[in-house]
Formats: sequence, C-alpha cells, structure tokens
Amino acid sequence: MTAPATAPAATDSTNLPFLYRHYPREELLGALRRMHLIRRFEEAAEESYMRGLIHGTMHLSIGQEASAVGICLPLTREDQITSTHRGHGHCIAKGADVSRMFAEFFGKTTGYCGGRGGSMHIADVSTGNLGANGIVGGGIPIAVGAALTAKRLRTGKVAVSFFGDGANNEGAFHEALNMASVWKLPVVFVCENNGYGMSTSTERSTAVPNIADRAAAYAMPGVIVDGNDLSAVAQASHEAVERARRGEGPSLIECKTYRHRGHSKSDRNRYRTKDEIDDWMANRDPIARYEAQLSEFGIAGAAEIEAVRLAVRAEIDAGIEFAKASPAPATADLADYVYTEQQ
Amino acid sequence: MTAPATAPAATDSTNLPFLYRHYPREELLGALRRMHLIRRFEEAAEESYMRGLIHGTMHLSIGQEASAVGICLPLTREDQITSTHRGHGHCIAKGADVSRMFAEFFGKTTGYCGGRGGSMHIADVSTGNLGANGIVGGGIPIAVGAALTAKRLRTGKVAVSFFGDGANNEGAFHEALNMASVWKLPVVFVCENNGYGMSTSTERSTAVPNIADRAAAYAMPGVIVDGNDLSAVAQASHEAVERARRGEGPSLIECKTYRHRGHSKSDRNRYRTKDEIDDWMANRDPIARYEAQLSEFGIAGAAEIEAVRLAVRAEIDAGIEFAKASPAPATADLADYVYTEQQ
Amino acid sequence: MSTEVRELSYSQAIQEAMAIALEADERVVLMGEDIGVYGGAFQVTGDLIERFGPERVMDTPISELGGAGVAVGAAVTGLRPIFEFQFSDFATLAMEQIVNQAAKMRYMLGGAVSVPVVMRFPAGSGTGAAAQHSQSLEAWLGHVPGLKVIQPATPHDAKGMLLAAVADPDPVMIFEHKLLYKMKGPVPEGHYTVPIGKAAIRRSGTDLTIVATSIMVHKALEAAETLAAEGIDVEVVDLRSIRPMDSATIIASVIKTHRLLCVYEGVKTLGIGAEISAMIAESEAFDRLDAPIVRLGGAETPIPYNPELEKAAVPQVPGIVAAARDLVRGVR
Amino acid sequence: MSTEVRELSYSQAIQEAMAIALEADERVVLMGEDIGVYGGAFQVTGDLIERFGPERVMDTPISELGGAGVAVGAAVTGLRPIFEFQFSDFATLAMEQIVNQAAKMRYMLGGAVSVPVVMRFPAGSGTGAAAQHSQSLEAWLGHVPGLKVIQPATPHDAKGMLLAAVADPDPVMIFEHKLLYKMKGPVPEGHYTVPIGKAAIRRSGTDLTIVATSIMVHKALEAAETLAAEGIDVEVVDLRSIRPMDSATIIASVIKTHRLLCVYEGVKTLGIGAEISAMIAESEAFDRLDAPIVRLGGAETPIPYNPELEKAAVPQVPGIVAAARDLVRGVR
Ligand SMILES: Cc1ncc(C[n+]2csc(CCOP(=O)(O)OP(=O)(O)O)c2C)c(N)n1
Ligand SMILES: Cc1ncc(C[n+]2csc(CCOP(=O)(O)OP(=O)(O)O)c2C)c(N)n1
Ligand SMILES: [Mg+2]
Ligand SMILES: [Mg+2]
Repeated sequence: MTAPATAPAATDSTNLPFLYRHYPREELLGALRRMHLIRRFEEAAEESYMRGLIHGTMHLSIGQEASAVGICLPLTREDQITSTHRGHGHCIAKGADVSRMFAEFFGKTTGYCGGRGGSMHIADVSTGNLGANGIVGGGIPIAVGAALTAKRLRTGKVAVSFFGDGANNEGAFHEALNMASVWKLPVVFVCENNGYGMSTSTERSTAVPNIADRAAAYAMPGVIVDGNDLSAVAQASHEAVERARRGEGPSLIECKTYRHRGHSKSDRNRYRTKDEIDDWMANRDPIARYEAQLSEFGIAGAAEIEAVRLAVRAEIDAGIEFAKASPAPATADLADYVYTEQQ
Repeated sequence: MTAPATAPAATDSTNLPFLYRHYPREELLGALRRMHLIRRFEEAAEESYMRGLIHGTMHLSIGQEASAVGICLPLTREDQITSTHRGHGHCIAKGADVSRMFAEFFGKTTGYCGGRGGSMHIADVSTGNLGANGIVGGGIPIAVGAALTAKRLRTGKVAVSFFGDGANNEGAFHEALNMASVWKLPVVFVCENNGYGMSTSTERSTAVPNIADRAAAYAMPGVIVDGNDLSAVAQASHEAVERARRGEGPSLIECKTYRHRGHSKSDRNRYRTKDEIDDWMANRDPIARYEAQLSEFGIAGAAEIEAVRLAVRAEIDAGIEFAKASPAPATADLADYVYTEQQ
Repeated sequence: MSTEVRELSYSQAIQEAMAIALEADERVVLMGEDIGVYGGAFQVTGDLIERFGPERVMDTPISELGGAGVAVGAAVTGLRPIFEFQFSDFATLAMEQIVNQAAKMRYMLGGAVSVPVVMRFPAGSGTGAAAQHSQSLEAWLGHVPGLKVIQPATPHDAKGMLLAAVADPDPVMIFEHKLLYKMKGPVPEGHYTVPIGKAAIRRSGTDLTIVATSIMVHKALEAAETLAAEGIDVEVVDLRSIRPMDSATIIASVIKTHRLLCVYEGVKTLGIGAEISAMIAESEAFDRLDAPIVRLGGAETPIPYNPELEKAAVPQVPGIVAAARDLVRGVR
Repeated sequence: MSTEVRELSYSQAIQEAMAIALEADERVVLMGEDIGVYGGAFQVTGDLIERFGPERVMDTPISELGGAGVAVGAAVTGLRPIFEFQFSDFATLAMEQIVNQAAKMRYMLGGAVSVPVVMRFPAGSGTGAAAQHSQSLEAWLGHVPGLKVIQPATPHDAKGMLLAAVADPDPVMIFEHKLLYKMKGPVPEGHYTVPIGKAAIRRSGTDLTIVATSIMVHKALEAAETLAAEGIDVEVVDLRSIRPMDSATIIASVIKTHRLLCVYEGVKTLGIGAEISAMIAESEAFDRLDAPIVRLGGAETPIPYNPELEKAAVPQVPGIVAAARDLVRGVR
C-alpha cells in the first residue's frame, strides 16, 4: 500500500465516511496506533509462544483489529466491556498497557492478573475491561449485569459485550439478550462474525445466515457492518452506544470479519481453504484498508503511518523487556486472590 | 351451551373448518372424549389432592385442553412427545390410560412410573409420551434427540415438544430450536402460551409479543393459532407434522390459551385479575367452543355430548377406584429403577 | 433482652434480613423468578416488592444461567445482588456462571475484582415434588474454591448468616432446606450477623459427636433426646458452613467424645459427611477414635415421589438413634 | 499373544474403541464440538469422520446444554450417542441434562426407559489453559445416583471401558485426563471390555495402600519406585470407577497394609479422596489402620495460569513420596 505523495485536502467533509467526519485527526491516528498495536502485540506474542516464553494456548485476532478498535472508539474509559477467548484486541482497544499484558502472558506478578489468568483471562479493570473469558458466551450475561448496575446506580455507563459467531448458539446469548431488552438496559452486543466457531462454519452451526437476523427475536436493532472497515464499525458502535446512553435499550451489531490465523495454537486449518484465507489477507486487511483511507482523505501519508508503526514496534519491544524482567509469583502465594481479604 | 334439537346436515363440507373436513365423525367424538377426559381427570385429581389422597404439588391444564388434543390429533401412537410440568393433558391426548395416571398420582406400583414420578413426571412411553418434566424447557432438547433418532434410523416418526411461554426464555429452547433447524429434524415445537410463566406475564418476561416471532431466528415456520380452537390447533399441527414427515424440518406453533386454575397448588393469583380469568372461562372455554361447533356442524347433539360426558365420568371413577385399590411400593424397593438390570 | 424472645419463622427471618439489607444499602437488589408479586415460590420474599418496588425486587424471566450471570456481572460492577433460585435443582442450569465465573473471577483477574453476590438455594426433599425438585447439591458447591457455602439450620442463623453474606465481598451460596421455612425460633430484631465459617454446638455431650447439617440438626437433636433417655449423651454440632469448614470445632468435639456420626440429607457418596469423616480421619482426632466413623446420608437414588419412599430416601430420627446406639455400644 | 504388545496412545485407544463401536452398531453416533474435520480439540476423534461420515460423527453448534439434551433424547429413543464435551469445564453448562434428565429419567419413569448415553470429559490441569479449562469435576458426577462415572488411567482401560460404556444401558460418564492422551501403552486389537466398577491393583505392596485416580496412578507408581528404594513397599490401587466404587478391593488392600493415602487431582475438599477415606473409616478396615488416612488432592484454589503455580496446585511425585514416607514412618 502506497500513500499519495501529497495528501489531498478533505474538501467537502460531508461526503466523507462517518469516522472522518466525527473524529479529529489525533484520534484517527490513535485508532491507527491501536490497530497496529494489536497486530504487532499478537505477532510478538506468537513469536514468544514459539520461543517457549509463553505456554498454554492463545487465540489471535489478527485480521479483526477494526472491530475491536472501531467498537471501542465511542466508549469512555468508564464504560465497561466483557471480552472473549480471542480478547487481546479488545483489551488493547479499551486502553490497556501492552507491557502488563505481556507480563501476564509470561506469567509474571506484574501482569494484569498477577500471572494467574494468562491470555484467556486478560483484563484491565482500570480501563473498563472486565476480562476475556474462557467460556464461549460466558461474558454476555456479565455485560448485562454491568448494564444493570449502570442503570440502577445511574452511572451513565454503557456496557459492551464482545462475542463470536459461535457464541450466538449458546443459551447464554439468548437469555442475556432477552433480559437486556425486557429491562431496556444500556448494553451493546457485538458479534464478531469471523465465519467460524473453531472449525464449524456459521452455515453448519447457525440456522440463519446472519447473526443480526436474530436481533428481531429480542426486539432490538440488529445491524450488519463490514467489520474490516473501521469507519463502518465505529459508526454502528456510535449509534448503538448513543442509543444505550439515551436509555433506549440494547442493540446488536454484527461485524463481518475474518481471522487470519488458525483458531488457536492447535489448528490444522482443515475446514477452510488457503484461497479463502489468502483472499481475506490480501484484499480485506482492516489495517491496510484504514491506511489507504487515511491517505486518500489526506489525514496521514506514508511517512506518518510509518512513524506510527515504528512507535508501536518500540512499545512492543519495551513491553516484552518489561515482562521478561518482571518476577514470577512465588508458589507460596498460590492461594492469593481466592478470596478477598476481610478486615 | 345447548345444541340444536336436530343437528343440521353439514351440506357443503368445503366451507367447514379444517378439522371437520379432515376427520371422520368418530375421531371428532374421540377428540371430544379426550378433552373431557383431561378436564375431568384434572378436576378429580384436584379433588383427590384436597382430600389428601395425592401429595406434592400439581399443575392443572384446565382451559388448555384444545391445545393438547389438537396437537396430538395428527400424531400416530409411534410418534413421540416430550411434555411439561403441566403435562396431564398431553399424556391423555397421546393415549394414556387414566387409571394408571391416577395410580401414579396416588404413588402406587401400578402407576405409569411405579409411584416414583408423580404428576410432574407422568409419562406413558408405550403411547409415545417420553414424559412430563419438572425442569422448564428440559424436554425441548430431548424431543430434538428423539427426532434425531427418527431421522438416523429412518423410522418415519415425528417428535413433538410441548412447552410454555415461560420456557421460551430458557437457553435450552434456543439451543434446541437452532440444532433442529440446522439438522432439518422432524420435530414440532409447540408453545402453549397461556400468558404467564407462573406469575410473570409474557410481556414482562419476553422481549417479543409472540413466541412465534422467534421462529424466524431459527429459520423455521412460526404460526400463531387460537389455542382454544381445536380445529385451528389441529390444522397447524397437521401442517407441521406433515412438513416434518416430508423431511422438511421443524416448525414452531404457538397456541394462545389460558389456564383457568392457579399456577400450582400454592398460587395466590395476585398477578392477574378475576375479570380476566372469568372472561376466559365464560367466553373462550375450549370444550364449550368445540361442543358448540359439533352441534353447529351437525356432528353431535346435546344427547350425544352428554353421553360422552357420562362415559368419561365413569372412566374417571373407575380409574380412581383402580388407583385406590393398587398397592404402594415397598420401601425395600426404594432403589429399584436407578439402574437398568444387567444380564 | 425482650427482643431475644421474639419468634419468627425461618422464611420470615430471611425476609427480614433482606429487608434490612435493602433498607441499608441502595446497592442491594433481589433477583429471581416470581419473587415479586408472587412473593417467591416459598413466600420468602413475600411482600418486599411492595416496600421496595420492582427495581429492587426484580422478577427475572425463566433464565437461570443468564439470570445468575447478570447477578455476577452486577456484583462485579457495584451492586450487591441476592439471587434466588426457585429450587436449588435449577442451579444445574447455572453452574457455569457460579463455578466458572463467580467463583474464579477474582482469582483469574489476580485480585482486580471482588464478586459480592449472594445466591439462595431452596433445597431438600420432603415436599412430594419428586426427583427434579428435591435435591441437596450443596456438596458440589462446597467442592469449589472461591465460593463460600453455608447451610443455616435455625431462623436466628438464617437471618444473621444472610446479613453476613450480604456484607461479604465474595460469593456466598446459601442452602435453605424447604422444610425449615415454616419452622419458628427466636430471632433478634435489627441488624446482626452470624459469622460464616463457624460451626455451633447445639447440645453438648460426652459419648458421641453427631455433626449434622441443616434440617438434620433438628433430627439429630430429637434423636439425642431419645438417646439421653437410654443413657447415651450425644454432642450435636451444627456444621452451618461447608466452605470454609470449621474443622477445629469438630476435631475438638471428637477428641472429647471419641466417636463421630455424620448426618446429612444429600446423597451419601461424596456428600458432606464424606468430607467431615475424611477431615477427622487425617486429623489429630484420629488416634482418639474408639469406633469407626459412620455416615448417615441420603440413599443412592433420586428422590422418589411416593411419600413413604421419599422418607426412606433420607435419614430420619429412628435411623439416627439406631446408628448412634450401635456406634456407642460397639455393634458393627 | 502378539497383539498384546501393540502400543497405542490413550487417545488412539479411545479412537479405536469408537471406531469399533461405530462399525458394529449403526445406532452409535458421535456428537460434539469440532469432532468432525477438526478431529476434536485433542484429536481424539481424529479422522473418524472420513470413515463414518458427518451423519455418524456430528459436529454440534456450541450448545452444550442443548447438545447433551439431544444426546439424552436420542439415547432414550434408540441411538447410542457418544457425546464429547470439548473440555469437562463446559459440562457446567449441561449439568441440567446430565443430572436432572439422564441420571434420573429411568427412575422417574419407574423403569420404562433406559438412557444408554456415553459422555466423555477431557479433564484436568497441566496444559496452561488456566482456571476455566483445567478443572476436575468428577466428584460432582460421582455424587449423582443414576450415573456411572469412570476414570480410565491407561490406554488399555480407556479402550476397554469405553466399549463397556457403549454396551451399558445406563448413562456412563468418562473422565479423561488431557495429559494422558499422548501416553502410550499396550492395547489389544479388536473388541474387548474392561468392566465398570472394578478397581485394579497396579502394584502390590505391604506397607501402604495408595488409591489414586487417573493420571495420579502414574505419579503414584513413580513415587512407589522411589519409596521402594527406601524400603517402603507401596500397593497402588487404580480406582478406575468412581460410581460404582469398588470398595471391596480397597478395603482388602488396607486390611493388608494398614495404611491409606488417597491421591487425586480434583480439589481436596469434597473430592474423590474424601469418599475413599470415609468409606474406609466406616468399614471393617478401620480397626486395622495403623495411621490416619491421608489425602493428597488439588489445592483449594482455581487452577492458575503460571506454570509453576499450576504444578503446585495439584499433587506431584515428590509430594506423594513425602506423604507416603511420613505415613509409614509415623510422622504427623
Ligand atoms: C462453553 C464453551 N464451549 C466450547 C469452548 C471451546 N471453544 C473455544 S473458542 C471456540 C469457538 C468459538 O467460536 P466463536 O464464538 O465464533 O469465536 P471465535 O473463536 O471465532 O473468535 C470453542 C468451541 C469454550 N471455550 N467454551
Ligand atoms: C428450570 C426451571 N426453572 C423454574 C421452574 C419453576 N417453574 C415451574 S413451572 C414455571 C412456570 C413455567 O411457565 P410456562 O413455561 O409458561 O408454563 P406454564 O406453567 O404457564 O404452563 C416455573 C417458573 C422450573 N420448574 N424449572
Ligand atoms: Mg467465530
Ligand atoms: Mg405459561
């Protein structure tokens, strides 16, 4: 991808997509930074895994960055999200520090979970991320609970629940969406439909072609967006979050996207073709698309984009160093955090 | 309700409702008998309960007889149903013997469950009833399993799952309907919407006005029928059962109905008005309506209807005698039926 | 104190505790099926909706998994929900949220959150409601670190332990035997707590320790009266708290009496009594035992409908008397 | 016999058993998440879909409750489903169908049906997958009458017990430790069964009985070698079956050795060892005990992610050696 030598001025801003009308330049660059940070974080995590620095398993969201970042754009730090097993992107998009994320993956005390959680439970409560979840669909009712708190205590917060296409066949999805609707809670349900729940395509697992088709069963708006188009995602999120904040209840957003990597570290990729993967990587990469738009609309040229990349790379490298240098928990502390210390 | 002295001949049968076009007179009278049998069975069970002959609790379906009988009309004895806590009607509609039902309620060895199950687990596997269920929604996936067996073993059987409006908010409903649709299984989902799940109206519990509105989320037909109109119910069932038998997959039927009695024996009826109850009892009683139609279409006059009533009464009385006279299980046999005896 | 003699039923005591909690803290909400105008399947919430309104006393749809999850999410973010399962059996639908989320969230997040949710489980047999409405599944939750699990046996403890649970920053699971709801006993007015994690000696004795849970405490006390008439002096320990378990009190009692009988309604195998027995068998009390440790638990069957069978499926007073007598007299 | 020496991994042994069952009986179907082209999260179903097609090897949506319920309904009506939970932790979503339906249906219906369903639960820690993918919940199901619950520890038993389970008319729950899947051992060709309900003495000894389950059998055998070098002669009993439990074999062993150590991975409190200990403490072996009964079980914590903490959370060989030594040498 090459940017034009001189960025054209965005003459008539009303013709621009939502994102560019709505956010100032520094926020647009911030979004670019976060998308790169997610991508590079996961690439680095993958490398660290290969080199034996990380154990267990992990689920990479490479290719889905626009969904995480676009959804979180209209959120404040106080708004809360629940995330999934594929949750690194959500965590970074909501504002977490990659150093503490690496530290967590390396099992260190400085990690967000003190080394107890790892990739599948990555969280940063201080920026409103209530945590990734090892249970498919497990976070959906929890987000509804967060929205209930917001409504009852009148905090003005909105809750967002990320989940995958596979999760939409869990009973938890059904029960949670119904309650959110009946109680008109300020919550946004975000289905990141990457076409597969592990190996099972939505077609083989789900009776309807789109997850958003199910929104009607809960009398809430259901919108489908190109999940690899940052602006489209941000716009849908903006509308749903505003609706929630106005007290009009929940919405369901379906982001059509794709994961470039296998489901987890143990995937033989037997259920999809190389052509399909290549097509998404070559033609629909969310970062490449966003960068092209930034150039096209004169927001950032090649040099500025390269500067973002370099800064991200430095941030990642520093994060890994921090994680490596951090201490591991003592086995004597095994039982810490099982219960809250009582006075 | 009075029938005309001489029943008019049903001159133009094409103008008649489905039921009367489709079933011969003796089957229509059989349906009447089963509706009365259900009503009288439950009244007698209620009396026996008051007199201390039955313990525990029970959920009466008085007022919902057209749904049970109409749905079962197109079914063969081999077709299988799963039922609910409010399951006496389904059991009788499918062909069970009221003597053995009373015996079960009285906790006797001659009962359908050897006295182990009682009202909430009433079943007659020999006529295809896999059982009432104490768990709201518990029978829905089981019916899908029965349909899977039918499809895999090519038995030609159809499975029917009865459940209430309250059950439609259980995750089991969602998961089961989705699987049935994805696998195109021969199953009919029958929601008996009596307006309340215990004390909670569908309006307060369910995001959509009709349960059938959720059928679209599973890409299956969803029809709403007047559940107190036997012909309407039978027609919907006929169509759904035929569709299932043709291998075209599941359907959802919503029967709008009403229970005359409280939810169970412990209901103070605080959540609905006396006017509402009176209205349903006086103006929409399914048996009265059916009897009026039988008269109107010249199928049975007052005398014949009275004969059915008397026969039912005798059958009920004999059933109670049988139950009373039957032996109770010995406590030494407590552990019978926990496991299947192995050779 | 004159307030000490006031008698309330077990369910009234719980209701009073909830009213106090609702009154004291706007973060407290009640959630459950038919707990509003219906007053709860066992009338435990009663008329609280009239005092506190439907925003504080929330009827949920019939959605146990989702409902429990909403309560967990609400607890993590600032409410103090008290969630009622209509019957403990329906918690089988919500084990995911209870065990994978509520119990582990604080640990998985390295202490970043607490989960102050209270869940109430009407449990046990004796109502003729058969196999799916009569289970005693407290042993399951007792097996799960991160939860606190209690079984108050008296109206006094029901109120005081519920108030302790509401104040507790961690998830507390309360098993309430349905047959206790109507039982009356003295209940102080106002706010007080009974600590979670402490057993209570309900009767002191020298010949045999009976550790009993929930309704079995009362059956054990009744049996103890019969046995006293035969000259057998029984100490009855009300376990009250399954997790954490008050081993010290039980060990001290067994060191005194040299004999242990565990009485509980849940299925015998892998039930509460298994833990009590095993805890004693590896403790310093082991060497002081003069007889095998005997367990009387529920039969290895689902709970049957027939009332005679139903009674036979769980320990009853005559069985407790017989087992105690055999233990003390050395009959094997 | 030459076939006796063939070695297969534990997962291959299970796969072979399933292939034999699928081949022999058209009523057998496999159900689970990603068991088709993916071959299962642990590659246990592997390429079976290629041999038997997607109608016999069925990928389910991610719907554990519904999927288990479909398997139960199918079993009641004539199929013989083998249902795989991708991780045993996800069974928390399906306890309703397992416990209220599968386990009780025959009883509630007075014997009118049987429920020949087999469910497989990949369980245990050691894979770095943290608290929600590492649990050992077999004690829960062991507490439920109507179920049979087994934990094969070797490839030989995995195959033979699975084939016994498929032939069994009642619901059989199989807990498979994930770290065993790659373990190799001799596995006879063709059809054979290993009976459900029988423990196996893996090593005979005179000084101490260790009853271990699943992967702990291997750790106990390793510990026994170390202890043998110190002159301590350990008998290792592989429990194999939790419900029904082979009390007779354990009692006989303890009567011989006078000492009992229970080793299991599940949380110690209310885990399998509690039942074994309590069973012995009320048996005729009680009087023959020369030492307290000791349990080594999982820590009272969720399973942590950090690998060192994770190891510390469950019994390891050095801990078993130390506990056994203390028991035999009389150290308290
Ligand atoms: C309740 C539950 N069932 C199954 C799994 C195993 N599992 C982990 S991720 C996954 C696929 C989830 O698919 P989807 O929701 O589409 O998310 P994606 O992985 O595509 O991001 C499965 C089956 C799980 N973790 N939890
Ligand atoms: C899983 C579960 N939750 C709650 C209950 C308690 N309960 C029994 S019947 C009932 C109401 C069911 O409503 P609906 O499905 O509409 O059936 P209806 O009683 O109206 O026939 C409730 C809440 C139960 N038996 N099972
Ligand atoms: Mg997906
Ligand atoms: Mg209803």
